[in-house]
Amino acid sequence: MYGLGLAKGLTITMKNMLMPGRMFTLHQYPDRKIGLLGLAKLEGTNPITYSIKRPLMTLKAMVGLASVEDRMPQHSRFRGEEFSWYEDRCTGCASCAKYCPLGIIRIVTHPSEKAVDEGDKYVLDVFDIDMGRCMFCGLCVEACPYDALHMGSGFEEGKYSRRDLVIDKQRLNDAPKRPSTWFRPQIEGQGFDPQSGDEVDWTKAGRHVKPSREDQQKKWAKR
Amino acid sequence: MTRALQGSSVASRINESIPGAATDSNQTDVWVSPQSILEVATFLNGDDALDFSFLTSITSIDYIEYFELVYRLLSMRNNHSVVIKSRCYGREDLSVSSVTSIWQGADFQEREVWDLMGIRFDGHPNLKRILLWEGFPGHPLRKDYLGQDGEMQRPEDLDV
Amino acid sequence: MESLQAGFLDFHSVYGFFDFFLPDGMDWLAFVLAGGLVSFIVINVMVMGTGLYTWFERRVIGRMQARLGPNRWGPFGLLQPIADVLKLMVKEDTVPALADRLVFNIAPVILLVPALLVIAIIPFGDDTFLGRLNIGVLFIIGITSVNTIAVLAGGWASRNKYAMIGAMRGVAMLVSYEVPMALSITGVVLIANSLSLFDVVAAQGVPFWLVQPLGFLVFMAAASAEMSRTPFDQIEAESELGAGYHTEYSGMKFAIFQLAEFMAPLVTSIIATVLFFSGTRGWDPIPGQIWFVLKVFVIMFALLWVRATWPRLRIDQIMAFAWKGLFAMALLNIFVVAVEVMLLQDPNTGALTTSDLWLMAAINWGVTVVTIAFMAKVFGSKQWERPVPTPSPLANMYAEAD
Amino acid sequence: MSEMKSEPVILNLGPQHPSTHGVFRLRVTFDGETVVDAEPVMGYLHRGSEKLAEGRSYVQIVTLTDRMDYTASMSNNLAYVSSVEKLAGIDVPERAQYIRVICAELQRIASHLMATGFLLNDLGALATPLMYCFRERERILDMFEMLCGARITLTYMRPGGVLQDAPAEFWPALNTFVNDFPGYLDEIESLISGNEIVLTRTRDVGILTDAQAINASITGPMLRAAGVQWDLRKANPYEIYDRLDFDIPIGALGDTFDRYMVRVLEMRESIKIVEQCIRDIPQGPIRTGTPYFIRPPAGDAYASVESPKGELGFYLVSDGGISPYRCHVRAPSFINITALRDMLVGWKMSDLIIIFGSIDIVLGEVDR
Repeated sequence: MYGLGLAKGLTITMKNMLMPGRMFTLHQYPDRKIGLLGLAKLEGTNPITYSIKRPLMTLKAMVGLASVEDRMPQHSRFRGEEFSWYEDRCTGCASCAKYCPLGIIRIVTHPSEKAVDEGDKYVLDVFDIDMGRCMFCGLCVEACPYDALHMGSGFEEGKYSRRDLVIDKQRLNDAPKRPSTWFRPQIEGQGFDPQSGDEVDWTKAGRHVKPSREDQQKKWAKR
Repeated sequence: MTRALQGSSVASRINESIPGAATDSNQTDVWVSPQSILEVATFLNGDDALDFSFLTSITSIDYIEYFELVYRLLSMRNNHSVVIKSRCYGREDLSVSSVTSIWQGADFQEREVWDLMGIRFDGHPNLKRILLWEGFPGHPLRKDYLGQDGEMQRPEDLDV
Repeated sequence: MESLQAGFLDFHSVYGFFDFFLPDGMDWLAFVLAGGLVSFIVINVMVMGTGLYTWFERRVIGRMQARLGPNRWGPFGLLQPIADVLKLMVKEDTVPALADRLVFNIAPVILLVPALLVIAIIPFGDDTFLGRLNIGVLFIIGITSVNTIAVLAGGWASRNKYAMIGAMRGVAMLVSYEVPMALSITGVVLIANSLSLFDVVAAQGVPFWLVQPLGFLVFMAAASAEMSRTPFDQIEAESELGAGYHTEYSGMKFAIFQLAEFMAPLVTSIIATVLFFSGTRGWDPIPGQIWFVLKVFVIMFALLWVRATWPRLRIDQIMAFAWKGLFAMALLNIFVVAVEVMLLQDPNTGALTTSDLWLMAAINWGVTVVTIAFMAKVFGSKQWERPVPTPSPLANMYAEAD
Repeated sequence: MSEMKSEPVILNLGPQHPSTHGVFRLRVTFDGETVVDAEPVMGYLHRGSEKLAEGRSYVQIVTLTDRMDYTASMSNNLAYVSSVEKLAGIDVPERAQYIRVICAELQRIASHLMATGFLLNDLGALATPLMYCFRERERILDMFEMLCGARITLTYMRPGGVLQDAPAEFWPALNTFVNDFPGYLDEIESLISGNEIVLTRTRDVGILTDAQAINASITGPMLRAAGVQWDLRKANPYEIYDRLDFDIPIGALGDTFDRYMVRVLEMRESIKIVEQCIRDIPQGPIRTGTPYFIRPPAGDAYASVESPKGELGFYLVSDGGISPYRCHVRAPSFINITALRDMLVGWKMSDLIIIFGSIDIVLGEVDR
């Protein structure tokens, strides 16, 4: 019957208006407006108990002004900004720079004079990553043979100047060490969540076990 | 499974109809002379057994001493395919005949080849640059094309 | 003062109030003051109402689209319209270099004024803002046609092809839909036996949408075309023309266009309430104004529900629908109603009793169903069944090597 | 009214226009509302991907393919890596093939959802169907995020397999999606498919016949809507498609409604494919050990897949080095607009928008 399709469409939109809890397309960020029911649920009580306990918050929730902080839900493999880089583990091999499709990683090293036998063959002078042109493909992380470089998990690193987007060695060192578990199954295996977990120490973040002095001597010194 | 026809058998079929058109062949590809492309295309499209009614793609490769045009043809009715290649020697004023009159699908692809590789197609109804603008210097996909001189600017050099 | 107690503030009582304080011979001043105050109230009420309506529409459509809608400013995002207006006010007001400046500047005003003027004569209570106008229906039909000029002026003055196309579509469409709209209102006038909106409300012992459903449907279709909302929003057609006739407008002038555009559903709902939903009539003890607002609300909701759901028709289909569909239906409605009124009305007073109206309602519902079924048959004559897809003989993807 | 003489108007639709799906320009000559002539102008998003590929290693090019058809990165990755595998003779483990097929089919659903939503937006439906489509697409993107940490530009596949195995939480999410999605699709369809306004607008509009479609090298849902049953997944099966059971839906008339309907039906078939893959997927490695810098032997290889837009093929020529000597992309969006002018002439302006929308092009792929 002509016109039935139109009516059917109207019922669909009405259904979505009346039962909106299914799934919203959008996520409120950085804070989420919340009603009384949601607040009570968050506290783990029923709304009545909650309203007796916290009348002011209840009032705010009733007029639609209450909000709670909320993060974008993201998977631990999320490839984000602020690389997690462990200087202790980096040998300055520049694999990352070589593998980067855009060539935005710049590494300058000089041979180390001391402690060659401990593995400190090269000292990093410069380690710049130009985040302004980075496309987060993660090939540098994939290339790193010593698991020194990890993708980060941040996503709100806006800057006012393009120059500020060039991350140097100091900033890489200071950045929070919350590595994404992308291409790092050993971190993923620990059940680490970059969003809520603690910072990961370099000793905890690697498959590469640092060889002992004896091992190294066995391997290299007698050659 | 799409069957890639034997290059040699297709070449002999072509040569039966248009003597001397197919110059060379291997397992999958047939080389034809650039002058005879339109005739070969007409034959391949019209032949009942071959029935190459579908032109998958046209592209070209710059081998420095010659350009190679690659026509990838498909018969949807018989589900077989063949690759026709053609070598154009020289670097300036290259031109081959357009196959737009046989396959409409060649229209944009020939324009793309002209735009990026600089091979003219005679008889094309609207041979203009397609991806770049009119007046763009050179044809970028050629191996001797040098882009804008100078290195890419790094942000620290920029005066932001 | 009495009329204020009776329900509403109208021009005469305001005038009386000023006249009481001013000395004799200053009538003109009282007149000016009263006029100024009444228009001030009307404009502000309507602008605030429109602001709230935009919030409501965006929230509801957001819900329907599994979005949230505006929710940041103020409780439940109620201050969002104010934020929007502030943003538009501080935007640069640009005029295209080749534009006809006078026409360009005046077009938004021409669009806004009719909507406000209509409000002046709507019976919100026992009286209107402007007093009892005995040709209210005629006034409405006349004044709402003015927006055609505004659309053409805005589109033509912009010197923009998109705006021009939008304006041309707009003129063709608005002029066409005036006809079924006026014809559908004629049915109301026939039953009410008066052009006064008060008499129309008073005559609605049974709401007229029940008495003449065909006329009501035609009116709603024509009205949604008049205010260019889906499925008839060819004037703007944002996926085709960008913004249609107001493509080149920015800043406050754009805001006025938007205001007029969003005021249109409000005004239409109010007119529909008066003409078809028995205005302020309702059941005691709830006052009439509340009933009025409720009815307006329901019609508004229906309009935006449709807007959220249906796509748009093509311009030639819209024109065909107006002239082949709505025009015929409106004429049929007038014919049926006229015959019924002639047979049923009291020959002396011309009044119809409630039982007469119920009888008419029964007949007209039958007529409506039959007509719509017939129309569907005619318009849906291209049967919706499609041929069964058969694979083309030109391809055989299962072909194997021979 | 043929007696009426009116002056034709030339209108530039685009490059900035709400319905050109990117930066595409159509120089249209209108006679009143009727299209007299139309000339597509493109290249606003030309980044020279083919030239860039000549200076990059085979793995690095994967990041370039992401950015061609950015609504269907997985399919692009798949097409490219199959081409490299053919060129270098790399085998792919079975589990990787299954994961690839799952990804490609999910991507097909996502891309078709987007095409459907935007087509309805072009019809003027105030974003409601678009929002419903995006709601479902979000879930697919969430699953991609689980797989590889990105949502649009995925860089997930590598020559010789996929980068990483799916995490444990991927499979329940995929199961839920596969179970729920047909219901959601029903909902979207009951909003759109039976709607008389949609039918009036799209039926018999912009007809492309089968012979013309084949002659103009058109592939994908457009070709199938014209009634030509041709799908590379059946005609020239790659990966594990020959083991799977699915149908190739076709249209009857080749009009705009058929192009919409074919996409909807294809989404249902994709769900069937994903279900079979979940059932059959074996354990095992997901990537053969390929060096980072692959050096294929000199020669050429062409591999194509059925991407959501049509036949997406990569033609690679190797000279034995670490980067291809020539990399040509047979971009379906680019070739599918060949017949655009023939489809548009004679229709009204509103039809122009929906015919163009129903072709479903992505400018990243048209301009490369």
